[in-house]
Formats: sequence, structure tokens, C-alpha cells
Amino acid sequence: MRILALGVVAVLLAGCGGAGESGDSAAGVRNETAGVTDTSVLIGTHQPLTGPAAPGYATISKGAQAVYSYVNDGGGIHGRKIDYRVEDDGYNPTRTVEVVKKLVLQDKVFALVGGLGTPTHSKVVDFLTAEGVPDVLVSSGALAWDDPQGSPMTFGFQVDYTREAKILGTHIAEAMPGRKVGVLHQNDDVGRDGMAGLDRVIKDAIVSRQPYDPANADVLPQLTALRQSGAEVVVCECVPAFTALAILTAARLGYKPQFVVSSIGADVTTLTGLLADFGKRAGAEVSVPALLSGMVGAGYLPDVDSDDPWTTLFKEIHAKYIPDVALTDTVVFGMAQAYTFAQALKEAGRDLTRSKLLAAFESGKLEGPGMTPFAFSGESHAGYTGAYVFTVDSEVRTNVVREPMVTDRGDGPVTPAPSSRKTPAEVALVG
Amino acid sequence: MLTVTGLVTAYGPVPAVDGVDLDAAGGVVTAVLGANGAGKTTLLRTISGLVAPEAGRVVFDGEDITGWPPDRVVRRGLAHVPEHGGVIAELTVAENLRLGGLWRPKADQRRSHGEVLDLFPPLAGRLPRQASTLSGGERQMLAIGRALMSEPKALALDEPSLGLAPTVTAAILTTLRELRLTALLVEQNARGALAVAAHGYVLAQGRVVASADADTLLADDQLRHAYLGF
Amino acid sequence: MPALVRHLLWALLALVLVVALSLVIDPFTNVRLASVGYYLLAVAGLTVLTGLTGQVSLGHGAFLFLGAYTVGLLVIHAPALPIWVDLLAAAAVSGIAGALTGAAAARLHGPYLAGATLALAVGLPAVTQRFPELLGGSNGLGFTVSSLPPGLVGVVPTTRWQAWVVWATALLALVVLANLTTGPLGRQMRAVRDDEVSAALAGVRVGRTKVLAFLISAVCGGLAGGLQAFLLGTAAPGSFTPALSLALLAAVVLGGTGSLWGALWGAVALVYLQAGAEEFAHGFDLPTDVANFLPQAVYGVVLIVVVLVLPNGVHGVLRKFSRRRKESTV
Amino acid sequence: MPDLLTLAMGGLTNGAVYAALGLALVIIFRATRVVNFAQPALALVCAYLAFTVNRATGGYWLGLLVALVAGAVLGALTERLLIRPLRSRGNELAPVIVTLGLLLVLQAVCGMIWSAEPRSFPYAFDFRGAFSPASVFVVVTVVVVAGAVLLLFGATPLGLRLRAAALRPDVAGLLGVRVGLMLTIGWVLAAVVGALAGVLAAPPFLSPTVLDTVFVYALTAAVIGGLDNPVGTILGGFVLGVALSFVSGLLGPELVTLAALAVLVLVLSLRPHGLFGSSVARRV
Repeated sequence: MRILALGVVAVLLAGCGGAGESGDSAAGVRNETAGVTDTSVLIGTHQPLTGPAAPGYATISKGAQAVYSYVNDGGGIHGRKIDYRVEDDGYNPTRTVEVVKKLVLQDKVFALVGGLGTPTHSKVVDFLTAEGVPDVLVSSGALAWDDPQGSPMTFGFQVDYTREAKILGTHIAEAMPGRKVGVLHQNDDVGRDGMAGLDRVIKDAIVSRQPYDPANADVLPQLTALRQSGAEVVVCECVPAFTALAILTAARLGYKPQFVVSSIGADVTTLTGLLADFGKRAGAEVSVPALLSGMVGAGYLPDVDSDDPWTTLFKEIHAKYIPDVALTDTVVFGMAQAYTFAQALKEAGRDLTRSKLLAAFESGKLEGPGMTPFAFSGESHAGYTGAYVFTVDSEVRTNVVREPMVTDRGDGPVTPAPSSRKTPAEVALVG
Repeated sequence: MLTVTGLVTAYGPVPAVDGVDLDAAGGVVTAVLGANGAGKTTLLRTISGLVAPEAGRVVFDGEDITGWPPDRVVRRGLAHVPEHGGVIAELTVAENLRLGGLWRPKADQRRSHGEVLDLFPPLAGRLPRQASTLSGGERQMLAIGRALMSEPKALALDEPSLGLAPTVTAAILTTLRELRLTALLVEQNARGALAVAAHGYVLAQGRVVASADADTLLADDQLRHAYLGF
Repeated sequence: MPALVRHLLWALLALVLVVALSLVIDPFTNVRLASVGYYLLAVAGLTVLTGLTGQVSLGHGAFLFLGAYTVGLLVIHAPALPIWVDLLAAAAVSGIAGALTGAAAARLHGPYLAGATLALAVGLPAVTQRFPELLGGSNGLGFTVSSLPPGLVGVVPTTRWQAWVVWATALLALVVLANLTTGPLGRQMRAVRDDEVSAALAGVRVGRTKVLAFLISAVCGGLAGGLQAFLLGTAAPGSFTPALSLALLAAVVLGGTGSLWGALWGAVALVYLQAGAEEFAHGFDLPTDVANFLPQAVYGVVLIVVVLVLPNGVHGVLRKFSRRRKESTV
Repeated sequence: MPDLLTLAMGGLTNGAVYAALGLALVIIFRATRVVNFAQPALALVCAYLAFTVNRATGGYWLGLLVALVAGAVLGALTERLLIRPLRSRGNELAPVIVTLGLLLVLQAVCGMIWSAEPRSFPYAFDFRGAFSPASVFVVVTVVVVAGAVLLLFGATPLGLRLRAAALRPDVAGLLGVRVGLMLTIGWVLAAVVGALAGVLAAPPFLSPTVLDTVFVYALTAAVIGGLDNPVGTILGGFVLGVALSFVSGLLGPELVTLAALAVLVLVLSLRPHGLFGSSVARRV
């Protein structure tokens, strides 16, 4: 009863200190073994399974689940099965906070893995830091995840938009010198960070910058402006649906620029699927090869078309666990992410704790499916450090034109990535 | 022609029509009289199917039409001109008229159309105008004319004299008698109604309190004072 | 007993119940408890507008948007202000917006008002795109509100404290709301709803009453948005979609239009229907697409069934039930 | 100088779709005084059915036909099962909530069957060029259909019955009009027009939320034009389409929704019943 009275009084006298002044709470890992038993480890994620971002991204967790099932069927990691809990946040930040609080406070997950989206995930980083929950392999190329001092629990995954744009810019400068460049970019950090990277390399060549709003599928005005600016090269900092819309709209205008697409929007399998019907139907002789051939794109994960050993493994897992889902780059993204996490679990050792998981990430020993190394160390929590550049040929196959390159997010040079990387056999995750 | 037996209609717990028996003979006007709230309008609305009765029967032209929907009742030959006429103000005069007999064969419609315009000449000049522009008397003519478009066997009229000048009322009621139609005429204006009716019923609180020849009713001072207020 | 005292006593009792409840439930359920609190306030405000005055608003999320951003901006740019000042500011900002909306909407009827308010819910969050430096663009604002009095640090878990603050604020606002709506203003509102012309003939200033209703409900919405920001530390355009506005309106009807008790049931439904349906979907081995969309389908079906079967909402059923019990005991 | 002609042509094509969906709203509003919030979802189901038929047959026209038939069936079912029970309720809010509920259910069902992934949906004709055959088809179809609907309402016995049943259901019944049937026909007609709008709006990509913004602009167009005025609504749709295309091209795409709000506020503050709406307040 006393605490009750105390509570009522405290509420009525609410607040003496400022709402924004946060006391310096010592951030650090708490509840070391939450979610861990001898035979299982519970992890969680927030994904847009419904709502505006569901198209394109709802299949990531399917790929991830397939890998976890594969791992579990192989006996798990150190005898622990991975229990993967996917919460739908509908790409709504409010719901992201709610479902992440549920995962942490109620389900007591060991770690949050691959939470998707900048507007969404940025709202839970402070909470996860305060609760001491590892927050690894965030599914977004924003720069914010790489902040070891402020957000020691958080680690990135995909190459950030700036690094990647620097590499694409370098390719444009070298392969298409003197050409006028236009940019079509999503009006958020995808576009802003990407343009920052382009500006580091080819600022003077850019003649037009057109934002698009993901809620507005009509990009005709933007493509019209790009055409009028005389841009011969159009860099697309877009999600796949808008890459496809841009390509179709350009075709509608009879505008034929060289498209250069950042990795998030350059999923050739998805693009082919989206554009396939315009070849076959109703008099419009616009075949997929006609629309896509010549497109330049960036990637950092092994290509679905390649005979990379990782691709072979992913194809096996795909065929066994999720044959109904088309094997797109998006699915591969989820698979690579899950594989990387499983690898970190293995690296963390048999006596699993949150601190050991973080140490495993910072050890720099994770070498994964990606074509470039992770930046992970005590000083950096950035994910993949670079990308390769490919073109699409007239049979809609991808050909690497620039081997994997790495760079930093500042003014550092773009250099070739180390050529060695582990194969699945060398990682020997299970069995 | 139209026989009502034991009709009970209620809105909520209080019956508005409470066990009415009524008989309207063919070819003449039968008047239903009574003060405001006596149940006259509810009686008509029940007969024409706008409200469902709790009990009782309505037999029209040898057929039990109790509980029929209004559109079926009018197609059977009993047309109802509601209170204030029910002219649809947003439609033109011509459209209002046409509505009255849309289901009938084209030729019949055309014939009735001519007859109605002959009967109510003022309407003829106003066909393309919006019905909202008509005067009160013209609206009542339109309403009755529209009902006649269905070439009904019987006509049920709810207070055709409401709000009209006495001369207009007289003209309309006279027309009604000249038509030699079976008509059930609900009126507060008892003197005018009885002048054209053959038979009259007096309603009070949902019940029939008197039924007699029109002349008898007109002559019965006591009844007039008690229920009809003149 | 005067209405004010009675309402205050009820609120105090409710607060004691909430505090007691918060002590026995786990931290996350405390978050849910707090969510019910701010939704309750939002739905209560809307039920005054829609239920009492008869103005159907499909854009109430816009006021939550304003409240949340006000609190977010103040927490970030004026960190020294205590949270209750931030909340008052949120109420004031959306109150002003509500008065403006009300003034513009006073002449609108039915579907015209609905269309205009829907456009408000769609259009207003786009402001964040125009001022990305200040409002964070589509990422919105992220912040942490620290309001726990120094003496309670380590004694009371944060989520429990948050639930207390949310409910204390919401209940205080509800007392004001209850007082206003049971008094002369409430009678004027009902008169306007039932027949504007007769209300005007009876001396009710129709326009003023309608604007006032908008103002009151906007203040509630703004406070609710502010409390949401306080609780979740986020203000982003993606949270204030038309879907939120429509969900609030649905909650009004689910609970029982025009009743503050109904607002409570509506708020509970908002929080727990979604959560329950998700648990349900997780519990079965359904195909992914079916499981993903099941909560939405369930919510839709519940709405339809409630309107068709329970015209007076949950509160209507409860009232009927309690009346029947009273009758049977007499 | 921006390419105003291209912007205008693009806007006209978008506007045609707003006009068509707006027309569907107006037909139902006139018939039953209900704003049908389920309209985009009804159209969505039809568009997905057209998509499935297209995939199976490799053609366009059979899919369109199936969509229109499906629209008719869905419209009739909605009116009979969900709207009719509310008719006697006299509550403005009940149909709003029921149609919202239906919107949620149908969108969810589409997501369950066809998933949230965008599906490519073909144009009827070649879509390339400023005046592409596909755009011309959309604009001409909408204009022709709108004209046909106006003709139906204004110059046929069925149209007269529909109007009478909508304006004065009690009186219409007394005149031999089968009011219930007319209301159903109104919903059927509207849902068919809505299905057409859905199929026209779907290209290039179909996903469960693709018609949401179209619906918002369609409602905006209807409100601007006057909810009980089909001509005003169709004009409103075209004008809004062009205006928003200009806003997107000249000022920036993030301002499009704000611009729609601004237009709406401007119009309604001058004319509370839309530009061409009748101000006769009718209490139902």
C-alpha cells in the first residue's frame, strides 16, 4: 500500500527534471543469458510484413527462416536450435517500438537480428542500448548504425548507401567520362546518403536531382525533368518497385538514359518479374531484355545467377525449405543475414552470453556470404564495406564489370577488395 | 372493392391503428375523417404497404394484399397519393408524371399521359420545369395525375386539401368525384370530403367511432362537434 | 455531490486501480496498459466530436501527429522543460489546429466533412518532407523522454512510471471532458447533432458549439499524441497514416458512440485486437501470406459484425446487461 | 522550362482514373447516401481477378470482362448483405464503419491470396509516347463510360427509377418502383465502374495498397465536384489529376498530398457542397 500511495503522489507531482535531459546511464550489456537455454536461443526481428514496405521486403524473413531451419535440422549451433520470432511492424515506427518492446520485455529475446528500415529501426536503437540487448545486422544502409560509442549494441549489415554510391560514382567517372548525370532518389536517407556518396566523386557531372515519394507511384514528372535536364546517365537510389517504375516511365517517354542502380533497387530477378508482363501483352513490344539490358547495378552479395559456392548452398536451402518463394536477391539477403548471425553464434562459443556475441562481432572473424569484408571491429560497427558493379546483358544475365571494391564513408579512396573469402565449407557452420 | 378487417398497426408499444374495419365500395369516394393523430395516415400507409400491420387483413379487388410491398400494391391497381403529394422536387414535372406508370406498356403510358394533361391543363405547360417550381395546387394536381398514370382501380388520397386555398381544394375534390374512381379519401377537412364522398368513417385514437352515409354524418351534429370540430 | 467532485473521485479510483494493476503486471504489459491510456484519450476526444456533435472526422490522426511532433521537438530542442510543459504545449498546438479545422469545417456536412478531414490526415504528415532538417523527413524524430523523478530511479521501473504518467494525464483530461459533456455544453452539442435548425431556434450558437467540439477533441488528440511520443520516443509520419485515423473512428463505434465508457472499450480493442489476432496467427501453422494478413482481416470482420449486431457498441451491450440485472434484482 | 505538355498528359491519365473511381462513389452516394469506403478494395479484388485471368490466358480483354462481372457480383452482395440491414438505422456512422471494415477484410484477403509483392499488370495498349495508345484508351474509356452513365441516369426509364428511389425511396415505392432492387442496381453499377477504374489504375504494378491513394484523390475529386453531381466529379477528377501532376513536376512530389488538401480546403470554404453540388440539405 505504501508503494501505491508513493506512486500516486509521485504521479501527481510529476516531473521535476527536464524531459530531454537524460541522466548518464552506464550503457552496457544486461541480462547476459536472456533467451538462451541449453537447447535453444530465442532471437527476434521487426519486419514490414504488411503495409507500404511489405512489397519487396516481406520475403526477407522467409529467407532467414529457411537458413535457421537448415541450421536447426543440422543440430543447431553448439546444440542450440535458433528460435526466430518475426514481428510485423507494418513499417510504422510506433508499432516498431511496440513490437520491439514486446520482444525484449515480454519474450525476452537474446538479440534483435536484422530489424528492417531506417525510420523504424532508428526509434529502437536507444531502447536496445539502454536494455543492453544486442542489435545486430540491421537491414538498412543508413549510416547511423555505425556508432560504437553511442550505440554499442548496434551493428550494421548491408553496405551503407554512401560507400556504395562512391563506388558507383567511381564507375561512372571511369566508364562514362564526361556524361551528364541525373539522380532519381527516394526522399529519405536512402537518397540523401546516396547523393552524399555521389557528390564525393562526381559532383560536377550531376545536372539534375529528382526526389520521389514512396507513397506516390507516379514518377512521370520526375523522369520528364531528368530528360529535360539532358541527363545521359540516371542514377537510381531507389527500391526495386521504383527502379522498375523509372525504367517503364522512361520507356513511356521515349527517354533512353543509361540507368545506374544502387544495390537495394538492382535486384535483377525482382525487376525481371515486375517487368516480364510488358513484353508479352497487348501490342506493347517491350521485352524485358529491351528494358533491362545495359542497366548498371551494384551488389555486395553473391549473384543469384553465379556459380559462387554460397549461391549453390543458398539454392539448396531454398529448394528444400521455401521452394514456393521466388529466389530473389531479397531472399538471398535474408539468407546471408541469417547465415552471418549463425556464424557469430558459433564464434561466440558454447557458453553463450550477450557479451560474447558482441565480442564475436567485434572480433573481425566473420567472413560471410558477402563479396566484401565487414568493417566490424572495436572501432567500427559498419557492415559490408563495399560492392561490385555489374551490367545486365541482352539475355538479362548479370556480368560483373568491376570486381568488388571497398571504401569508407568519408573521402577515402575506392580500392579493390581482398580477393580471398571463406567458402561455406570453410565456415563449416553445421555438421 | 377494398375491405379492411381488424387492422392493427403500431409504432412501438402504442398502436396507431387499433382494430379498424372498413369497406370502400367501388366507383365512389369513401371518406376517412378524424382529428390530428387519429390514425388516418397510418391506416393508409398500412393499406398501401408502407408499414406492416401487427394484425388484420387488407383485401383489395378480391385478393389479400396484406403485407405486400408498396410497389406490388400499386401494380395491383391501388395507387396512394401521400400527404403533401410526395412530388419529387428535384425531378421535372414530366419525369414525375412518367414515374407514375413506368412499368406499363408504352402505349398505355402515352394514353394515360394525354388523359392526365386533359384533366389538369395547368400541368401541360410546365412539363419541362422542375417540380420544385410548382405552386401548392399544381403540386397536388401533379401528385394525383401521377397516381392516375398507373390507371388505378382505386385511389388512396392522404389530405389532398392540406395547405391549399379553399377554391383549389374544391376544384380538386370535384375532379375526384367526376373521375368516378374508387377512392379512399383521408381528410381533416370533413365538410369538403363529405361533400364528395358517398360514405364516411370517423376515426379517433386508432378506432372507428362512426360509420355512415356521408349525408347522415353531415347531419349528425353531435358527432360533428365531438370528433370533427365543425 | 457536484459532478466535478464525482468525476474526480472516479478518476482517482481509476488511477489507484491502474497503479495497482501496474504493480502486478510485467514491464511489457505496462507498455500496453499505457497504450490503452493514450488511445483512450484520443478515442474519448473523437467520441465527443463524432458521437455528441455528429461531426464525422476521418482525420483525427492529424491531431495526434501534431501532439507527438510538439513533444518530440521540445524534448530535442528544449530539453530543460519538464514533460508536463511539453504535454501542455502539445495540447495547445493541436487545440489551435483543432479550432482552425473546426472553423473551416463548421459549414461542412456529412461526407464533405469526412472527405476534408481524410485529406487532412493524408496531407498534413507530408509537411515533414518539406522540412526534413527540422522534422526529420520520412524518418521522423527519435528521442528518449526521461521523466522519472530522481528519487524513484531504481525504485520504479521505467515502463511502470510511464504507465502512471500516461494514465494520470489521460484521466485528468477525461475529468474535464466528462464535466464539459454532462453540463450545458454537452446538451448544446447533442442539440446540434439532432437538429441544427431547431438548436439554433432554441438559442444554441451552432457554429460556436461545433468549433468548440473540434477544439476539445483536438486537445485530447494532441495530448494523446504527446503521450504516445512520451511513451514510445518516436514521432514519424509513418505512424500517422489515414489508417490510424480510421482505426480511431472504428474504436469509437466499437466501444459505443458518444460514451466515454465506450471510449475505454474502444481503446482496449485498438490495443488488444491487433495483438490478439497476431498471437492467434502465430499460434497456427498458416501459410505466411495468410498469417501476415490475418490480423487485418480479423479487425475488419469485428468491425462489420459489431456494427451489424451491436448497434450501440460494447458499451451498449454492457449497459443493457447491467440494466437487466438491476431489473431482475428489484 | 518544364515540359508542361507531358505533365498535363500524364496528369490527364491519372485524372481519368480518379474520375472513374469518383464516379463510382457518386453513384452509390446518390443511391444510398453512403460514401463507400470499401470502393478501392472492391476494385482491388476485381483488378486481381483480371490479373489472374490475364496470367492464365495471356490476353487483356477477358480479364477486364471478368473484373467487370466480379464487380457487379461484389456490388450486389455488399448492398444486400451489409448495407441493406443498416438502411433503417438512420445512423450516418454505421455504413462508414461497415464499409471500412469491408475495406480491411478485402485488402487482407487480396494479400492472403496474391501476397504483398507487387505483380506486374499490363497496359491495354502500347504505353510508349506522350500520347500513348494506352493513355488515350484510359481517357477515352472513362469519358465514354461517364457519358453512358449520365445518359442512363438522365434519359432512360431505369435511370428515372434509380433517381426516384435515391431521392424519395418512400414515394418511389408508392409509384411502383422496386426501391430495394434499384438500390442494389445502383451498387452494382457503381461497383462495375469501380472495377473498371481498378483495372485502369492497376498498371504497371498491382499490390494490395495500390488503390489507396487513388481512392483518396477520387474522394477529393468527388468532394470538390459535389458528391451528388457526376459531371462535377468527373471534371474534378481530371482537373485534380492535371493539377497534382504539375505540383509534382514543378514543386516536388512530396507536396502532392498537401496540394490536394489545399485545393479541398479552398473549394469547400467557398462552397461547402463542392463546386457543382446541390446545397439542398436533405435529411435522411
